[in-house]
Amino acid sequence: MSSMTETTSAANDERSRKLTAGISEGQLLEVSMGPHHPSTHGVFRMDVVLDGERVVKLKPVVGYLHRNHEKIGENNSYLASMPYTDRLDYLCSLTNNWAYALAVETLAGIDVPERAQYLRVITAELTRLQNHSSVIGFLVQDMGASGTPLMYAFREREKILDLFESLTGSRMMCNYMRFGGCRIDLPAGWLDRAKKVVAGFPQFLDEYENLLGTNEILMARTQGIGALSRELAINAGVTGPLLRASGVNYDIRKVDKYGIYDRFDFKVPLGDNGDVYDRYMIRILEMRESIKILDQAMCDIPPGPIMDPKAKIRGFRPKAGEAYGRIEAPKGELGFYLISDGSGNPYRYRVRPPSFVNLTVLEDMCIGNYIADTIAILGSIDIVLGEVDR
Amino acid sequence: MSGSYLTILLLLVCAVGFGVGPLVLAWIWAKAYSPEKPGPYKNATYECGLESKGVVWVQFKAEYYLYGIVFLIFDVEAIFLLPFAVAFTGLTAGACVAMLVFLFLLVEGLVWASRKGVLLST
Amino acid sequence: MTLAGYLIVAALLFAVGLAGALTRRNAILVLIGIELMLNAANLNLIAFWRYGRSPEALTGVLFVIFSIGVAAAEAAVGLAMIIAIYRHYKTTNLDYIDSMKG
Amino acid sequence: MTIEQVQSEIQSAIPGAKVEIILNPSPSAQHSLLLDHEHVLAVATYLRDVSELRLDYCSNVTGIDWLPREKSEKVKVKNLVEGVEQEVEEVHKTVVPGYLEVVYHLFSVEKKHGPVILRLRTEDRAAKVHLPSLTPIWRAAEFQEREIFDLYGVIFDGHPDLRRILMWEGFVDHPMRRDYVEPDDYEYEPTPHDHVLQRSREESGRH
Amino acid sequence: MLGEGIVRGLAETARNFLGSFVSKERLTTVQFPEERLPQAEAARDFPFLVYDGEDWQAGMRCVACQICEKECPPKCIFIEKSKDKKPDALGRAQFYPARFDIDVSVCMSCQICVEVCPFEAIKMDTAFELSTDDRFGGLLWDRQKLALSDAHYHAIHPTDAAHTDELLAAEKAKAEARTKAAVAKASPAPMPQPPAPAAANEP
Amino acid sequence: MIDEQLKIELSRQGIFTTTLEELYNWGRKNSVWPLTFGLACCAIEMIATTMARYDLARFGAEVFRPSPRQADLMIVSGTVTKKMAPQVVRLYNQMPEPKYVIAMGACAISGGPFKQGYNVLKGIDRYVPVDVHIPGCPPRPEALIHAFMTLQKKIDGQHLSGADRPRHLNEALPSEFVVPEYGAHDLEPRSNDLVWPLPMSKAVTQG
Amino acid sequence: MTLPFTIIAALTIAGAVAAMSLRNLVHCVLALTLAFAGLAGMYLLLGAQFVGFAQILVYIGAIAILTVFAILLTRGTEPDAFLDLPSAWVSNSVIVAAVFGVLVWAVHSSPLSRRTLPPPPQITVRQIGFALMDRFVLPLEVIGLLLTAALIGAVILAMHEKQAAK
Amino acid sequence: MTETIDQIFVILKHWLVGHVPTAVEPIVSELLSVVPIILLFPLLFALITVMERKGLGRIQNRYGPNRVGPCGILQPIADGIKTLTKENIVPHSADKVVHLLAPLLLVMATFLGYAVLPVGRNMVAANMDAGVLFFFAVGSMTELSVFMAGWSSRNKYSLLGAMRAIAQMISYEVPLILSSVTVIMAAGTLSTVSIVEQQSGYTGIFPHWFVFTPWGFAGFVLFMIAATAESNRSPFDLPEGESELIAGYYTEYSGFKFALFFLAEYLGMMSISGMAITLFLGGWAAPLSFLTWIPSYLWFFGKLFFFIAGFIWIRGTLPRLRMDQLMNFAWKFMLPMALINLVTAGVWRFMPTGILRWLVCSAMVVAPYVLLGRGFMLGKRLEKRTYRFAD
Ligand code: SF4
Ligand code: SF4
Ligand code: SF4
Repeated sequence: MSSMTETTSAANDERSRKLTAGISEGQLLEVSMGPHHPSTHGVFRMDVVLDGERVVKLKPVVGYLHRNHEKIGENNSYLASMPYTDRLDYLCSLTNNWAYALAVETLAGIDVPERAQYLRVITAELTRLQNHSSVIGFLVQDMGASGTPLMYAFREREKILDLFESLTGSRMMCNYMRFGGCRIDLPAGWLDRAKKVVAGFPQFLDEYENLLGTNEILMARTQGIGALSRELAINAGVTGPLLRASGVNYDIRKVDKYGIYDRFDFKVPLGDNGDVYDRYMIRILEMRESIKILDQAMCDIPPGPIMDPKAKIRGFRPKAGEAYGRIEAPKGELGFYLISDGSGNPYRYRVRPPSFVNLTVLEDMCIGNYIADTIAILGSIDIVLGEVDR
Repeated sequence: MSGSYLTILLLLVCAVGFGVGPLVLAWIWAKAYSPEKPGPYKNATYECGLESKGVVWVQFKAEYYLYGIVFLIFDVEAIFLLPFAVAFTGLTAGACVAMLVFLFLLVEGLVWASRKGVLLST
Repeated sequence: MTLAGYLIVAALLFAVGLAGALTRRNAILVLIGIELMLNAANLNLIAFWRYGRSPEALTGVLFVIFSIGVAAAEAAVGLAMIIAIYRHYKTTNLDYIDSMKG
Repeated sequence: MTIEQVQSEIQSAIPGAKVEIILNPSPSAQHSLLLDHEHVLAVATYLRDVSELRLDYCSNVTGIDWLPREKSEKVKVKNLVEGVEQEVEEVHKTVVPGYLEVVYHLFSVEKKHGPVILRLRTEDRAAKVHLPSLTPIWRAAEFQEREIFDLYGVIFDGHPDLRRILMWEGFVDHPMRRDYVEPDDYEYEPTPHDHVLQRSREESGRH
Repeated sequence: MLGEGIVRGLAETARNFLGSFVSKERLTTVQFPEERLPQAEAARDFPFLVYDGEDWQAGMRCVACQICEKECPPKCIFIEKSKDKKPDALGRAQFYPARFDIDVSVCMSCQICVEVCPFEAIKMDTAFELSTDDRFGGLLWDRQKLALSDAHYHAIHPTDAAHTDELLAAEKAKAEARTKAAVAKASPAPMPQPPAPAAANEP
Repeated sequence: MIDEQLKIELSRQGIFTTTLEELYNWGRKNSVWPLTFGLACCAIEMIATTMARYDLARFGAEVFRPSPRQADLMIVSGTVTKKMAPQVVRLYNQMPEPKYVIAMGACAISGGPFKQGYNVLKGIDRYVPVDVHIPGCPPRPEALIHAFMTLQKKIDGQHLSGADRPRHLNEALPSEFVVPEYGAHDLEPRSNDLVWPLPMSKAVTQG
Repeated sequence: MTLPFTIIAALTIAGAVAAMSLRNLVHCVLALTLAFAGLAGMYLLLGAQFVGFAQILVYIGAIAILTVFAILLTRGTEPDAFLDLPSAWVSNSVIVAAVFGVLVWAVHSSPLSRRTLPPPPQITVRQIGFALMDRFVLPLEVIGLLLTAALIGAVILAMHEKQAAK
Repeated sequence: MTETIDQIFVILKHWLVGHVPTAVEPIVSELLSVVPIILLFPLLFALITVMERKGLGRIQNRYGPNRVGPCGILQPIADGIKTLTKENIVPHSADKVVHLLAPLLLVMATFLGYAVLPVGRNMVAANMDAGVLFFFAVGSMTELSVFMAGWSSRNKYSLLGAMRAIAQMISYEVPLILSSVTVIMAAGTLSTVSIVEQQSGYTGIFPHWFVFTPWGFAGFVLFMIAATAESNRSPFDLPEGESELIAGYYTEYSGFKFALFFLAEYLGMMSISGMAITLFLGGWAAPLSFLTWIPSYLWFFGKLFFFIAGFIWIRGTLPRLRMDQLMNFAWKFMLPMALINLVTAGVWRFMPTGILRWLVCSAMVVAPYVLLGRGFMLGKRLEKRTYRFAD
């Protein structure tokens, strides 16, 4: 069928061939961008073939941060993997925690108390805020702004990290959730501080939109660049803001209604063009929606226990079986697939990383564009190598 | 008039001196204290931490060359334009029209090139 | 300094340019040689203007300005031609081009 | 749609396709379908485009290494009857050789449901590790199948670009296999673990 | 109109530039070595061993049960159980770690050791100025370096410490009650059982 | 030899050398330009260190240079995998002397939490000399600043001449190290003996 | 006036010779710019300031750059062989020597060449401008036409076939 | 008195020259006008780097360097010492001679431009009849040195960077020259000194700066945009765009050679700002007639300071353009605007003074701007978008 050929990577090779047709070998410049490159977000590498400034071929090379997360997970107990999940997508440790906890809870049939659910929502949405703000900061940084947007983004991020630290003890590696709840309850005054931070966030978003939203350079650099079609996006398993920027209404918070997301009133922003600008704007709009969720969650949070009394910390041995649990992480669908053989360690511990799968379409989006666009496109995919390579 | 050439000459010498001086100083420092230690890894070409592969001497994209041509033509145009501009205050309207025609000719060439789509990709 | 000095320099330049244009086989270098010869002519023009009867007439200067213009046009077209030829024959060596043609 | 319905639907749509239900005894109750190699492409295309399910989105692709074992875990893959683990163990399934398994988690973006889980198995763990690639059906599998090839050594026929992805070219092992022994080097770290310390003492005695 | 967005951006940066001279909001730098932010109470960096009283050896709460060693995800704790026993805070004779090392160059500050320790013996410290040029001497902490007083614990995590004290007091009360009961039963007082760790389900 | 003479001359003028040394060290320590080089989670904290809240720029160190040719300091911030190690070493080699290395975070020092992984290098100091280690996972931005000041102190204590002069002033000591190559199972060589003598004896005697 | 002249003349000739004899084409162009700069210096010595600067602007700023582009475009950086036929060498040398001889002879025999420097004329750019827009208007337009033609011609020539097809 | 202060350096120079033997008098005299340039502007460069780092810091809500010396003022000295003592690495495969010559040529070319900048009344190193042309001629030499740097390094990024740099510089050189032609048309001279003098008069208290005419203002804006591109400053810093090309054409430069590139970039920025001041902002002339008592050189440097601050401000705000956009902008926007502006300047001269002239000329500048700008945005379909929301 026609859509099939269109979406395989063989089609990319075909496109490359077309672009290079009639160009002698010597005219093409092979450059490898990365693994040490200022804007590949870590140790990512793109083997690029250039015709002048235009990319005619691009092969992503990953694995420079392959830290054997899954192997370690299979050698460790269920609990011991929790802190490792922090280090998957190291910008969003709390959503990683949640996804893992969700998978284990599905596997073992553990319930989560009400208050813990709220805590999870609050921390996860804060994580989303902090991730999206830094991502758009990085994106604009990659497009050559000398740090200012990133600095503003990190200024806000620090405020959220402060909240994380006073709740979980660590700025980045929160290790907060447990099977059946959360590790600790909110410290005194935390909610008020969080409310203040969240209340101040729209102001930052406005500032950001003033700074860049209508900036002609930014628009010229992003609009119409790296457009991803709806069909390809779905077929390639793209998830998260990337998918929604291509106009697909698929948000796992809405689809699976995991946790207590069905209680909140929020909307899913959708783009029509699927280009870098849409991804940028979708993230900003998602932050605004997250703020709505946070406002509701922080008002409604009930008192109560934060751990399921049945849940065990030590010596946790779920029944044999398997489970796939997934959540809408800031970068897309983050899933954990666990197989238990009844022992204390999972038999198979698998992470379904959103940024890894989202990378599949990098080549499709980049071929034929300029080298500078690849940087913007890569930035707009929002990859974190800890998750890509695991 | 030759005075200003002397200045320029002196400036040239000083400027070169300004560049060379520190380099010599750095060289002396390296000799005296901090020996240069070249090596096969260190002096290899940098390429994102990988070994550089493929040819560097690629034949370059013709696009830039086209810009080069247009630039050359307009540079020459500037050479004609400048005397005109200097004399402008004393010129008649006819001379100005002549210059306009001259400009128009060139602009037409440019417009043609850009129409052709070779010069400016959109 | 007499006019002869300038003229001899110009003659030398011309000779060097000619020698280059004749001996080098790379089309670009041949073009450079021609460019040098043109410049030698320019130098002559300026020198004659300066040592001439009526420098105020500016004829020499204007001639040189025009000559620069012409040289620019020549360079642009010449180099473009070389590139076009290169595209076709994958070389800029005139010998090869010669032999290929005929 | 229950898993049985999916099974029967596939079987009626694609004659000859062998679809086996693998039950999942855990509370998650995510059961899966084991497919045969010949018909898997047809089944996958059917699931994606034709069936009621419209499973247009392949989320997760992963490999599993099942060592040749005689332990009771076999139950959920071998036994079709729930909750009779003990009996199986008694049957002494030692003859069952190990195999590599690839699992696909499918969802539908259009209909917003899922997961439907497909499984494919290789014949053994050494030579016959070929499986048909589903990348032509779901592009999402491209990198994940490469990863499985890299880490487990499953060879996907029909994959457009089957190279190692995480480890370097020239690496020969498949480190996620359960019998992989990694090069012994962190042992010499100055971490004070007992056996490490023992090794260290020996080492330093020698030096 | 072309340039509008650029001008708006420029205005925004100008606002921040000028604001940095008047408002703390727009000059968020904390000049670290001199100024410090107050550390969050929950902050954690590396574990330490709590001891009661003055003498770190005598007051060490750890009984070398080695649960933390086993649960530590990156396996960076190393414990050698003592051959003999010493009385703990409750006066019961307990083993103690003859050797308790943490390789902080491996520790991932995950706090799992703290969570699993049934004896409230290991807690998280907040010190972070630990950079050193000594790889082996500086980053392999032995029990002496790890031992910090209960007072220190109270100083850095007051709420937590109070909570811990409550737990310990309850424990102690229970133990005393048990002893009393034992005395009341007038049976020959055996060695008091160590309190059953919370993780009784541990294999 | 000109430099020999020069050195004798200089040693005669002791004061001159001292001031020169002070000036040299002062200049070096206040202008440490790091290489734009992030590996993993720690890199985020490194970035945070340069951001408004912590502002590494106060020390004149915000000039992150993307090219190793212009950098003085390599902050190894994150997990060095075996796949990445050759690149790291190559980058280090390509930096001009004097160059410094800060191993930021558990991973860079020893492999940290991922030390059990088959693809994780157990500490970058196996291949390149490290000046300052910061434990932590990740170390707080303040800790990085502290490490930075530790490095400054270290620079301040270095002497221009004499036997204890630092490596980059000593002709006999190398300034580039072997770049490991990808082997079939592991990197080859597994460590660089020039900077990584077996540390066992030390660890053992310590206990 | 003699010393600067000698130096500049030497530089110019050296640059020209280097430009014609170096193997690496890029080096040739760099040497050529030296020759151009020397020529500009001579124009200045001769009091033609405007021409001198125009020489720099056009020759060094544009023509040299264009040549370099052309070299990179044609991968001409590989060392270039001289003509290898000895007979051609001989004939070429004879031609060059003859031309040079004739020129020098002409210079020597002409009484003009012994003329010494007249007092410097006070020419300004303004005068050039007036002259240009007055007596030389027609050549100006012709040059304009020529340049336009060159622009179009060069663009057509340098255009890639693929681009042309567009 | 004010006259004396204004001319203090000139007097000082004459006084000094009077004390040397007549034989060397011209040399010394010229030296005295050259050496200050060589010393002063590098010093300014040092100051500007601190200013830039601190200014950027403030824009970004932080302090910037403030520990080395009082308020971090000694930071550039430390950097200087560091770069001076840093090892010099030349890649094996590099063309060593050209590699060395490139930064030297670059620094030389940027310094030469200062010869014609009048930094104060009677304070110009060389007053030449073709001063402006000289400035552009030397400016065009930088392209060659950039090429030399990129080509000789044998590094892909360097070569790409150099290509970009040259393409960018040649593209913007045309509007740069064309936009200054308007001033030359009005002033009727190429001599920088005369251009400034023409602007030093006042109507009432307002100065006769060319920027205060429609064509002058447009020319000024165009000139500054082109100047930003010529000096490779953000948002036109593609040649060294570190997010794409590492460090562009100087990727392979280390030690002081690298510092020379840095120096040249800032020197270029200052000299081209100085030219903008000279052409459009009345050079050393005071902005209001009653401020003439302040020495002229202070005015010049004051204006220079504002230009530099502007550069920093822009750098702190804008992302970078893409190569093709940059070229398109130069040829499709800048060049037409500059040409139209040229015509406007002509019309200005041939129209009688009065409000009508103002209106017509303003319209002649603004209308094309709006049209071209709109065409630009529409052609690329750039717009602020609205988004759908799903429940
Ligand atoms: S904090 Fe975590 S890593 Fe560190 S010692 Fe405790 S359990 Fe181990
Ligand atoms: S768990 Fe607690 S008591 Fe047991 S060894 Fe660890 S620190 Fe000591
Ligand atoms: S030390 Fe911790 S935070 Fe740093 S890279 Fe390693 S795992 Fe990530």
